[in-house]
Amino acid sequence: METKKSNKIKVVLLSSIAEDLGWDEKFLTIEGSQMKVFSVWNLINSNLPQDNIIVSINQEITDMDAMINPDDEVAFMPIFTGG
Amino acid sequence: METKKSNKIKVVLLSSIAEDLGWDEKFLTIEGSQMKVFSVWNLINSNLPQDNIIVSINQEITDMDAMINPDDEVAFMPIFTGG
Amino acid sequence: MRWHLCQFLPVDNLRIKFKILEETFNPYKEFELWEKVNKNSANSFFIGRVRPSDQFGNDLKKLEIVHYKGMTENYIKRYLMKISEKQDDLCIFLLHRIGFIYPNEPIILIAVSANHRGIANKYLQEILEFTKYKVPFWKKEWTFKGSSWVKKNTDLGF
Amino acid sequence: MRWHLCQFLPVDNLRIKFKILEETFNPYKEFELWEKVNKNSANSFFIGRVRPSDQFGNDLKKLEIVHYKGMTENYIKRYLMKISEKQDDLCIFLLHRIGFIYPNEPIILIAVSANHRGIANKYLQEILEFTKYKVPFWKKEWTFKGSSWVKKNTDLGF
Repeated sequence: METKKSNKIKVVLLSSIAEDLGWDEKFLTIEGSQMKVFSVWNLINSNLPQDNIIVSINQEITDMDAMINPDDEVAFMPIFTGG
Repeated sequence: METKKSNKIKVVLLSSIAEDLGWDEKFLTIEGSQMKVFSVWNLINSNLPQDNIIVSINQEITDMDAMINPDDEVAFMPIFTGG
Repeated sequence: MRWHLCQFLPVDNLRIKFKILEETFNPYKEFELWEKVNKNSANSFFIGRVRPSDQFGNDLKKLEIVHYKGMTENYIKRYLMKISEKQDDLCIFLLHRIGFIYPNEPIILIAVSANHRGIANKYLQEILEFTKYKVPFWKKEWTFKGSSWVKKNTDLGF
Repeated sequence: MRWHLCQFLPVDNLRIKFKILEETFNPYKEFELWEKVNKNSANSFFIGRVRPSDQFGNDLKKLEIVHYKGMTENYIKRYLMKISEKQDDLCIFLLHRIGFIYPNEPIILIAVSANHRGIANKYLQEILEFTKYKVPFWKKEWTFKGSSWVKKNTDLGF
């Protein structure tokens, strides 16, 4: 009766972060039902400093301690540098 | 050898003052070589209140105590009301 | 009442320009022509238009603006030159109507360009306040019933 | 890199409008079209253009602006709606470029109209600062030698 729940999240990188890591979109399988943003960052990060990184879940700004659920979109971006 | 000196001044009224007194430009003959702006105002004024009147001699703002010389242009105007 | 011809007074160079006009104008055409020779990274503009009602809330038929020929021009010219000495990347364009102006027609256009947005916006506002309070211009409102001189300036709206 | 289509997003009604564009535009035509349906007595405008040099003083070949599709639009939309609830006589038009933009081409256009000049100028400046600091936009400068991401915002110029 239940639709099988996805255990994937979408990870989006923007601007210099996408360029530094060499990709801008990836789907990751998460263990369990939730995961901290910080753990995703550790998982994908090569060796970028964590300071001044803006984080969003489903396009709303949040922080590294927030929890990600399956099907969420999490994004990592540098500070905005305007128009 | 000397050109005869004029003993006339030009009086200019602007905006509501011109409308209230019914004229906007007049030449007046002055007694002696100088005259106070205030005396000109008394000379021409019917019964307008003196407050908030801006005065200029030769198109530079001054006050009622300034002296007018022959050939000067003296003007009386209400406060500026912009564009 | 004294009537004046359309005037175009470039001051010194291309950086400062102002006109006192007796006819209506298209502000966008004026901006575009001006910016062709004054392209800067920050460009601020203002257009003031005649309100549809007078100071008492009646329907306005037309607005009349009177200036003191000679003095008005000199005051504007001196002020704009003073500003442009303070700030050397500024280009300024000021256009002001006199005579009869109908509801919605433009009364004033100001354009200021600079290398930085803060500078362009700051001087645009200064010039606008200057034209409201420090320049010999007077306003008369004509309704369908009569006319009356405006006694004080419109406020900023706060 | 993600590429996005030209977007036109009227928010709710005629009073707020913004576009994110991938092609260059004529700001004066945009202003004129917009003001046809948004005539107010006080109209403030801003045009930001690409500077001819990069942050290090080298000749600039082009500027690249990237946004986060969806999030950028939502942030702008929410912000403009919040402003227009505070101030009920405001009409706002914001146009922002993304993609490659060449020296002197317009990046941003802002138009704000209101019943009073103070209000129009105030919100124009607020919206301009908002787009500089609070909206997901990133800038990369391309010179003839290479490219680099801009690390911080341009200042006001004071």
